Amino acid sequence: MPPVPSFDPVSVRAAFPILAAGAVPGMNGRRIHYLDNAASSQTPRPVLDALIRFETAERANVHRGVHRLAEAATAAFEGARAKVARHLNVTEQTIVFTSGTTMAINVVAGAFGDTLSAGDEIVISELEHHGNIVPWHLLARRRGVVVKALPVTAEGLIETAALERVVTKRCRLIALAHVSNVTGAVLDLAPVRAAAGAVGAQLLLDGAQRTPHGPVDLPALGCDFYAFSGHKMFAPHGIGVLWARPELLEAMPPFLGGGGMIERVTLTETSFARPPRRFEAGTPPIGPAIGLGAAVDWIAGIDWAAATEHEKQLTQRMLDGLAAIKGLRVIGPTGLQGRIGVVSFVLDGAHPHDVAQVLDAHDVACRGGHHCAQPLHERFGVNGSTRASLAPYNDAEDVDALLGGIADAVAKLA
Amino acid sequence: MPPVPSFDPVSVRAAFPILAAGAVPGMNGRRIHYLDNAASSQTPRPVLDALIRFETAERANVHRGVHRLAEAATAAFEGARAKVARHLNVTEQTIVFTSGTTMAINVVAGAFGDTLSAGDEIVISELEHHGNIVPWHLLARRRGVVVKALPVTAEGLIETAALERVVTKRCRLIALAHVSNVTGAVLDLAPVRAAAGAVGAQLLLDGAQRTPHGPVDLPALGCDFYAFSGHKMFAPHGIGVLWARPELLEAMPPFLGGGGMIERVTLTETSFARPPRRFEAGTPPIGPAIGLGAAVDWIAGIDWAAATEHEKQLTQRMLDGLAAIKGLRVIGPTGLQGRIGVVSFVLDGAHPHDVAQVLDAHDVACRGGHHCAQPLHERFGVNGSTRASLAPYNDAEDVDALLGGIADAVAKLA
Amino acid sequence: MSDELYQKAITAHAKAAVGAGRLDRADSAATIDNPLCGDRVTMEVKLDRGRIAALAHEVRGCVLCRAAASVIGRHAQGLTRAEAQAIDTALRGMLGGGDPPSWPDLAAFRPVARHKSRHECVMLPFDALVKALEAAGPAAAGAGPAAKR
Amino acid sequence: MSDELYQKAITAHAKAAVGAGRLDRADSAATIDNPLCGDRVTMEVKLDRGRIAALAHEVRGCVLCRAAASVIGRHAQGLTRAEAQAIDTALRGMLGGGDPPSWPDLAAFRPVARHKSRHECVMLPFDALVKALEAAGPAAAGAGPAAKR
Ligand SMILES: Cc1ncc(COP(=O)(O)O)c(C=O)c1O
Ligand SMILES: Cc1ncc(COP(=O)(O)O)c(C=O)c1O
Repeated sequence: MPPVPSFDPVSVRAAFPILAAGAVPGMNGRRIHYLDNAASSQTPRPVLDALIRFETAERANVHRGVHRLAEAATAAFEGARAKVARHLNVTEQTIVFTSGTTMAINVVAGAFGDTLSAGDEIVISELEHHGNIVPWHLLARRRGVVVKALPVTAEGLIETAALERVVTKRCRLIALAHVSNVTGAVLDLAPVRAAAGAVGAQLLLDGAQRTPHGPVDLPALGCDFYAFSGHKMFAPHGIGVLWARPELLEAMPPFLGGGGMIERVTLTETSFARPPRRFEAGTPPIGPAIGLGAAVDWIAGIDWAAATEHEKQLTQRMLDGLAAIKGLRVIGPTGLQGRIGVVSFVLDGAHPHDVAQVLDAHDVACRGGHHCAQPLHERFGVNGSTRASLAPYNDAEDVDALLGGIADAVAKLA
Repeated sequence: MPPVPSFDPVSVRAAFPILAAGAVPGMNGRRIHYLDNAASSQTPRPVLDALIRFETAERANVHRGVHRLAEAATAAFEGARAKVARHLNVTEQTIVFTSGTTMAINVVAGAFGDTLSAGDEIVISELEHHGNIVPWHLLARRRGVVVKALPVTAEGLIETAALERVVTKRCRLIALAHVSNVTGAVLDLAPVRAAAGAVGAQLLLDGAQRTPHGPVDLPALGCDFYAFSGHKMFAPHGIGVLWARPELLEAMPPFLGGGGMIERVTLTETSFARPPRRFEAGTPPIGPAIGLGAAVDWIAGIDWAAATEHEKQLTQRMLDGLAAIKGLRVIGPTGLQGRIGVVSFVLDGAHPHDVAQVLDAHDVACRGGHHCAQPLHERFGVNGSTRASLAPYNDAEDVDALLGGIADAVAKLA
Repeated sequence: MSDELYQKAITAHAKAAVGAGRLDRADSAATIDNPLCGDRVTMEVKLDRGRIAALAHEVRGCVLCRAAASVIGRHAQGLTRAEAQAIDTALRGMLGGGDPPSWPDLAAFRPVARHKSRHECVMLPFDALVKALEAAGPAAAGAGPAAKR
Repeated sequence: MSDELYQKAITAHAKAAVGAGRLDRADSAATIDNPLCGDRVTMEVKLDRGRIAALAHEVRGCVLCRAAASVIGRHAQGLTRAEAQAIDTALRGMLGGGDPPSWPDLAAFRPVARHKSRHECVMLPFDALVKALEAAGPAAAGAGPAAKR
């Protein structure tokens, strides 16, 4: 049972071994200012403990085994599925474990995509992560479906006014980021849902950047598919989730083949298990899944009203500080409205990698580059940006270290 | 650097926390006799240490990041690739990290399969794991290729005499288990290689059951694709490897799309990175890969001549004990010739799950069922079998506990 | 430990195999597979005004599964669909840690509760029975008005 | 720590941008992308009997990349393909922990060795130069017999 929700950034940070002073080698006892959370978050002790417990007291392959370790491993693995389901307010049978967001979207492109015909349309947007672009390009090659993109406004928001024009009767799927990994902008869902409903298209949300910021009530979102990764939400790498409406899961053919997803195999044909198994071929990432279960428990133990307020304050501090720097431009929303604590910026005359490198010298971990969103950067006429992204363990010191580092970068580079 | 190879079963076992007396809850201080290694092996401390080090001192997403944690994570992740490459005597560029054997074979079915035409033939065998059957069935549905199977002899060996008949000019790929996960039989490679060579077919070996038993010299095998899983070779779950000849990797289109595998993405098209990246879409299973790197280091520290001799002695002890039990039949080779320490058997009138359950009461972990090899069990006219499989940490006590447990199962069930 | 699973009561039920075989002319039948282990149970029933008049089963399965089928063979006579469903639900409840159902023979399966991987072995025959009765349609819905629909 | 990366010498090279621009009529050219960061370098060369007579580069990249290109602009005059290849190899060696190549200006890049993710930033212009010289074919292979082939 998760504890009663509470929030205290200091004790939250204390749960993360890597954030302690001296944890990172070569830092001479200083602590790291980790602001690369949108790439991968850090991992709290309860997640590590669950991993270690699995490896040292419960380890076995899951399913089909009756000995005590197989029982324990299966209980822990299926228990993790149950935790994730509860966290999203859905049933266990609709939780498909994958290796990450990218794989989850590839499964949709392969399985749901298998039901599409040449000329059917898929609508994405200009701000998508490559993980929600390339699978559709590959599907377009394979099946002749057409991929269309919603434009992005100067403020970095998906131009929902364009929905009417872009979403036609041939549209079978709208696939959009719930939250942008570059701008932190949260999707304005209502018009998208309406547009999908109007033409009977399914709606896929890429939740990779949303799930690290608190529980998600999937039924309330009203989407058809939801994809996310464990490693961005305090869990190990190598685990992710595809959720889909039960009717869709039941109707879809499998994408990957192997053990565990079958009903019966002969030399000439295979019949398939029911969901979620049908979409989980081979031995699953058992330890990482158990880690994800522990991570959602940890998330459920946070008071997200307070954590969100904390994040907003830090975001404001960051935006204020950035606005004061000459030659710096924030990509995307510059206010607190409709965004989370992911902020990307470009600095006149300074390359994002150089900026990130100077920040590193200030013990600040930020990411510079295209963040797997080349079309969005092209939209803004830049090759890349520097991104700072927040998690509940960040504090004002982290933000101030960032701002101090940028001032130094301006002095050195611009 | 791995230490000088040595082998002492007692100190080997001491490296595995879960095998210590009292490690498994509810066992009142007794140790487990773990003989389910063919499903998943156990994990030694150096692998756990590498995992924990990553999570607590190096954790970040890999590639594209310049801050110190991204540098450390990338060095550890790419270092793991280098270790695996060295372990297999191949170059780093030919090591594709996947989530496991099943995914590795699905990647071949998707990528190499994309280059096949209707009527092209793929040859498997009757003893394959579902992970090397179902991907080909799915490919057959998608592209109209024909899947043919080599029969299995009464001794559980692939009938290489049938190669000439089954492998025709239309054959593009022969995909076989290097070692059977049911019988422990090692593939007789020479005639298979000759048959593939004669018609210009590629040769894929499913090495899932081979790699836990010592380093593999891939160039010496003379195959074109090789697939295996970390979790069966002392590494975490969620990581596996596809190796392929460089020319094949260069020629194949990608199977999965996402970040990391691209060269350039626009809204309308994607160009792809060179191998191995082209086949690694999205954030990879970083921690599990680092664990695999530590596992191959651990394996390299074992004196495999001695370990293999040890395994042979235990296998002989097991086979002798089983031969003495009335109504018990071993599936597959009953001698030491051309096999590893994986032994499956059926007990007249006793269901494999009941046998495994009684064994569990003797602290022996064995697997009962079809072991994801339904066609092979059908071949032998049974629904399932009970399987005992050895690792270097097993000893005579484990084997004797197994034999004692089987005697009890006979008394109770048969 | 799990030795108790194979206490005399259970193995005796499995050996007894009450009801094993096939019916000459069944009113309804159902087959259920357990895809995890390949086990399979077929249940056939003959009905008389919504109640089981005769029953036979074919089981390819473990001791637990065969014992459960035998218990059904012993007690199913006269059962309605609703009663069969109630037993099925109660048995699943017992495996989840609850009280045993009304048939005393089923208490022998209580130790299975601790072995989650074996729950389905016990449930398979019961689920097949319920499915067979459901497949019978209105004829099995009870002696009352439903039979007249 | 990595502050040393942006010591005066490096930023001065980047600002100097010796050789930045395009040639009127190049004998050979090559463009290399770093797919990881999207950076791109184009190198153009004019050759005279197998030696670089003129050179220009266009760089879309970071300070390290621009500084490296500028160092090339400063020293490449008269270089043969073999010499360019030797410098490229020696520079890669220095980043791997070895000694600096013969051009003293390149010692300023030594601190990059500790930052593996930045090695390609420095190498990109050198690799582009080698590629441009290779693309020139026999004309760039040296002043000797190769030029007559
Ligand atoms: C021979 C063989 N092939 C393939 C597999 C599939 O491996 P995984 O489930 O790790 O993908 C296994 C083990 O499960 C196996 O033993
Ligand atoms: C919005 C978004 N979508 C998809 C992905 C891909 O996730 P992964 O790399 O974990 O598969 C990411 C992160 O990398 C992301 O931020």
